[in-house]
Amino acid sequence: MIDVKDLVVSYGTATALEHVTLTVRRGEMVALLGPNGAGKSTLANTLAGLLKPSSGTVHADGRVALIPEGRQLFPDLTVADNLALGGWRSGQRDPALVYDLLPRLAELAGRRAGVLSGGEQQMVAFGRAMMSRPDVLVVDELSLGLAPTVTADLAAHLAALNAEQGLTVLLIEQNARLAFELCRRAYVLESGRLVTEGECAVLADDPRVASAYLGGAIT
Amino acid sequence: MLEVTGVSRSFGGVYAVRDVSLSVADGEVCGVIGPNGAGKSTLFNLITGHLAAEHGRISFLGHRVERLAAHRRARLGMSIVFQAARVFRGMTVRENVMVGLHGRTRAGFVSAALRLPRHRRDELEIAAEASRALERVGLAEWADRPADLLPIGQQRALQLARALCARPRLLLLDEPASGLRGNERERLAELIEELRAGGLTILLIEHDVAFVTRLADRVVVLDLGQVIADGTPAEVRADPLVLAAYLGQAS
Amino acid sequence: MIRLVAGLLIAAVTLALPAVLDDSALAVYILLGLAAMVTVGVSLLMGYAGQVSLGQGAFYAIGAYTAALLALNGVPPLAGLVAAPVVAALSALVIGTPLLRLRGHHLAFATLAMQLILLSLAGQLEFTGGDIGLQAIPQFSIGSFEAAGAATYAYLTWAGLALVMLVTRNVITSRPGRALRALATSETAAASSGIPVGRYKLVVFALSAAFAGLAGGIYCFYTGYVAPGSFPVLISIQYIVMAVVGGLGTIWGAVVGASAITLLLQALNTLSALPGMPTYAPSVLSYAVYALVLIVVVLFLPQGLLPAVTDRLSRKRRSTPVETR
Amino acid sequence: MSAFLTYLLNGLAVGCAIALIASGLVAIHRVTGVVNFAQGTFAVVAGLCTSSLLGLGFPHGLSELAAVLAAAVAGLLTGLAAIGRRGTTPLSALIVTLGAGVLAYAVEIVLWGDQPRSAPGLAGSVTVAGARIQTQHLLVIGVTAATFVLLALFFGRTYLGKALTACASNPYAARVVGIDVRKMGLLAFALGGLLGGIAGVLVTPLRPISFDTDVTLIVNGFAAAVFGALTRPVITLIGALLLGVAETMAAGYGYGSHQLEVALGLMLVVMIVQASRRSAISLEST
Repeated sequence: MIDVKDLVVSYGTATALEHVTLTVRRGEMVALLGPNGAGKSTLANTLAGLLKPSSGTVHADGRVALIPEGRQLFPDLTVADNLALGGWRSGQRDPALVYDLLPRLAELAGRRAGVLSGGEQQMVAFGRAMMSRPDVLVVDELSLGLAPTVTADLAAHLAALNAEQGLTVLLIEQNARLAFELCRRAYVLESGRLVTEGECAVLADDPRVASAYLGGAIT
Repeated sequence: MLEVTGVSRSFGGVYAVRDVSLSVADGEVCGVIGPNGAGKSTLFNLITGHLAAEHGRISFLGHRVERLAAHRRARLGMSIVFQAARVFRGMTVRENVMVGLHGRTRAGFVSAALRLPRHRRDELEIAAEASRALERVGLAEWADRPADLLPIGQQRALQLARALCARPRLLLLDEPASGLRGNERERLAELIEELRAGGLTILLIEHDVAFVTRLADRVVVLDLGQVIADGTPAEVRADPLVLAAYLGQAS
Repeated sequence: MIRLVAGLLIAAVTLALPAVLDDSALAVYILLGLAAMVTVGVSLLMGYAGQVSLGQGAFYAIGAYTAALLALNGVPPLAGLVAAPVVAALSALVIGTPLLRLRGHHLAFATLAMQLILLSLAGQLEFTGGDIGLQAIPQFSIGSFEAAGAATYAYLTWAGLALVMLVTRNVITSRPGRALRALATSETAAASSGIPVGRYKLVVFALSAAFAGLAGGIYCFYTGYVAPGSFPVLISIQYIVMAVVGGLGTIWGAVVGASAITLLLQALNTLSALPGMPTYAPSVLSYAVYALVLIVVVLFLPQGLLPAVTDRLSRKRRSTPVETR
Repeated sequence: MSAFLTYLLNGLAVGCAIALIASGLVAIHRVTGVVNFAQGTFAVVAGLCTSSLLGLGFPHGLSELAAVLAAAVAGLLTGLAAIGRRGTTPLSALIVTLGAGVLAYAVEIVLWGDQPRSAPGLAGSVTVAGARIQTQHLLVIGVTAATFVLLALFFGRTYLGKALTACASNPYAARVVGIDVRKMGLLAFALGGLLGGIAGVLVTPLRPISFDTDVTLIVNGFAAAVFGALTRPVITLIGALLLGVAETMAAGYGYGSHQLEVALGLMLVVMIVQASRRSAISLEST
C-alpha cells in the first residue's frame, strides 16, 4: 500500500506539493489526475525515493517501482540490457522474467532502445519496472504522446497485473478518460494541492475535474 | 504582423514541429494551445530565433526574420516571457527590468567606463522607466530585492515588466500561467487584458485551455507538431479533433 | 559615511606603505598589486560574465612583451605602457572571436591551450629572444623623470590597480554591465532582451585582457627582464585561485584574494627558508597551498572569502535567521 | 620509406599512450559529466611509482601492477574530492580536479624530487620491413590494443559495465532503477586512474617523466578526447592515433619544436567546429 500524509515538497522558493494526503490500499489501482504543472511528477519522484519530502511522510509497503514520465529509457543500450538493469534492486538480471508478461519485448530484445517507437519504449519502461518485482507500481503518464490503440494495449496489461497478481498501482494521468476506465477511485491534484477525491463514477461528473483540466471551457 | 509559413524543425529525425503556418494580425491576441509534447515550445523558439528552422519562412513587420539572430529579432520588437524562470541571478528586481531597456539605449562600454554625461542621463531615464514598469505589474515594493528570491508568480511578473520595457510590437508569452496559483493566474489574466486593451499584439502559448480561450481572439491548436485547428475559441472548442487530443479517444 | 571613512583609510595606507617598506617587502607589495590587477579582470570575466579563462597569464605575457619590445626599440616607455593593454586587448579580440563560441570546460581548455601555444612561440621566435627572453629593458620614465626606486613602481602599480577597479566598477553598474551579468545567467534570455551576446562576451574578454596587459607592462619595467619562464601555466591557475578565494564577481574580493594568497605564499617562503628545511620546501609548500585553498574554497565556500565574511557580518547585524537550502 | 614507417609506428605508440589517457577522460566524463584535469597526474604517479619500485629491486610485472593500482587509488581520491560532495557542479568539479593535480605536485616533489625519472622497459628493437622499431613501442601498442578490447568487453558485456553506461546514457533513469549514480561516478574515476596509470607505466621507459609532465599529457589526452566529443571511445582512439602520428611525423621531419602547437591547434579547430553545431537553448534547457 501507499500512505502519503501531509506531504510538502519544495524546490528552492517554489513549492511543488502542499499538504498532500492520499492512500492506496494493497491491491488497489488508484488514479491521480491533474493538469500540467500540478505536481504529479513531483509526487511520483517522491514515492520512488528520488526526492526528499520537505515535511510530512511517505510510506509504501515493499518495493516501489516507477515508470517515469517520458519513459526515460537508456537509449544507447539494447532492450534486453534496459530490462536487465531494471533488476538492479532485486538482483534479477534475466530479462526473460518479463517476456511471459509482455511477449512483444522478447522480439525487441536486441534492438537499441533509442530507436523504438513511443509505444514500444513505453512497453520497455513497463517491463523494466516489472523486473524489480515490485509490490507497488507508480505509473507517470502512461498515455503521454501515444496512439490510442497502443495506450489501450498497455492499459490492458496493467489491468491484468492488478487483477491477477494483486499489484498495487498508482496511475498518474492527464488523460482523465483513460484513468476513469481503469480505476475505481481517483484523486485530483491542481497547483500542488488535492482539490477533490472519490469514486471515478462520481468524479466524472464533478465540475472541479473539468475545471482542473479545461477550466470548464469544454463541456 | 507575424507570418509563419510552412515551418519545420526536427530533433534526431523526429519532427517536433512540422509544416506549421500561422499568422498574427496587428492588435490581435492569438493563442497557441496543445497537449504536452505538441511542439508548442519548439514553435516558440523558432519564432523567437533560439532555434533555427529547417524549412519555412517567418516574417515579422514585413521583414524576413528566419535567419536573424535572436537579439536582432528582439530589437525589431519581439519581447518574450519565458516559461522557465529566466530571471537574472545576482541582480535586483529593478536591474532585471533595466536589462529589458537594453535595446532602446545606446551607452556602451566606453561611455560607461568614463561615466560620460550621456551615460548618467541614460541611467536616470532607464531607472525611472524600470520603476514605472514595476509599478504596473505590482512589484514596486520588491524593486531592490534580489530577483532570484522572488516567488515564481512574481518572477513571471518580473519577466513581463522586463519584456514591456522594450516597448514591444509583439509580446510572446510561453505558458505564462503554468505553476501559478488561482489568484496569481487571475491577476496575470487581468494584466494581459489590460495590455490587449492598450492595443498590444500578443502571441500566447499555453497549456491551460481555459486561460487561452478567455483571453484570445483566435486560437491555433497544435498536436504532434502540426496545426489541427485554427479559429475562434468557440469554433476550436467544438472541434472533435481538439477534444480527442485533449481528453484522449472517445471510448 | 562608514564607507567613505574606510575608503580614505585604505587609500591612506596604500599611499603610505611604499614609504615605510624595505625593498624586499616592496617587491611583494608590487607583485601583489599586479596580481590583483589581473585578478580583477578574471573576476569580471568569470564572476560577472560567467566565462572561464585558464589562460589569463597569456595576456599578462603579451602586455609584458609588448612594452619590453617597444622600450628596447627606443619607443618612450609611457607609450609602451599604454600599448601593453591595447595590444593585449586586441589579441583577445582576435583570439576570442573563435574561442568564445566555446563554453564551460571547452573554453577552459582552449584558453589554456592558447597560453601554451603563445609561450611555446615566445620561446622559439627570434624577436622575442627565445627561451632567454628580453633583457636590459630600460627603466620606466615620463619625459625626463625616470623611475629609479621600487617605491615609484609601487605607486605606479597601485595607481594602475585603482584605475582598473574604477573602470570595472563603472562598467558593472551600468548598461553594459547589466547586460554581462544577464548573459551569465541565461544567454537565451539576454539575447531576447536585445543583447548581442557574442559581441559582449568578446568585449569583456578584451577588457579583462587589457587589465592583464597593463599589469604585464608595469611588470616588465619593474623587473627589467621578461622570458617565457616568467609566465608558466601555473600563473594563470594562480589568478583563478585568487579570484575564487576572494569571491567571484566582487571587485574588492579580487584584491582580498590576491592579497591573501600573496601574503600566505610570502609567509611560507620565509618559513621554508629557515635552516633545516629541505631545498624543495618552497615549491612544495606553494603547490600545496594553492591546491588546498582552491579545493577547500570551491567545495566549502563557493561564494568566496569576502562575500562569506560580509554575509556573516550582515546576517549578524540583521539577526534574522536565513534558511540555508 | 623505412624512415616513414619508423615514424608511423613510433607515432602509433605515442598515439596509444595518448589514447589511454583520453579514454580515462572519456570514461569519467561520460559517467559524471566532469572533465578531469588530473588525468595526466595519474600517469605521472604510476610512472614515478614504477621507477621507484624497480629501483628498490622489485621485479618487472609486480612493480608495474602496483604502480597502476596506485594510480587507480589516486583516481578514486580525486573522484571523492570532485564529486563526493553533493551539489558540486561539473565546472566546480573541474576546478577541484585542477586543485587535485596541483596538490599532487607537492606530494610528488616530496616523494620523488623535481628531476625527471625513467624506468627500464623492454630492451632492444626489431626490424619490420626495413624499419627499426623499439620493442617497448610494440609493447605499448599491444597493451593498448588489449586494454581497449577489455574495456569494450567490460562496458558491452558485464552488468557493472552496463550500469556505468546507463549512468552516462540517462542519469535520472539510472536513479529510477536504483543505481547509485555517485558510486558509479567514483568507480569511473578509479577506472580513469587505472587507465592513466597504464599509460604512465608504458610511457616512462620511453620518455623520462617528472611531476609536471602531466600538463602535456592532459592537453594531448583532452585534444584526442574532443575528437570524440568527450563521449565516444572509438573516435577518441582514432583521434589519439592521428595526433600521435602527426606529432611524431612533425618531429621526424624537422618540425619537432612545433609538436605541441600541432596538437593544440587541432584540438582548438575540432572544438570550435563542434561548438558551432550546438545552440545555447539546448544547453540551457537540459
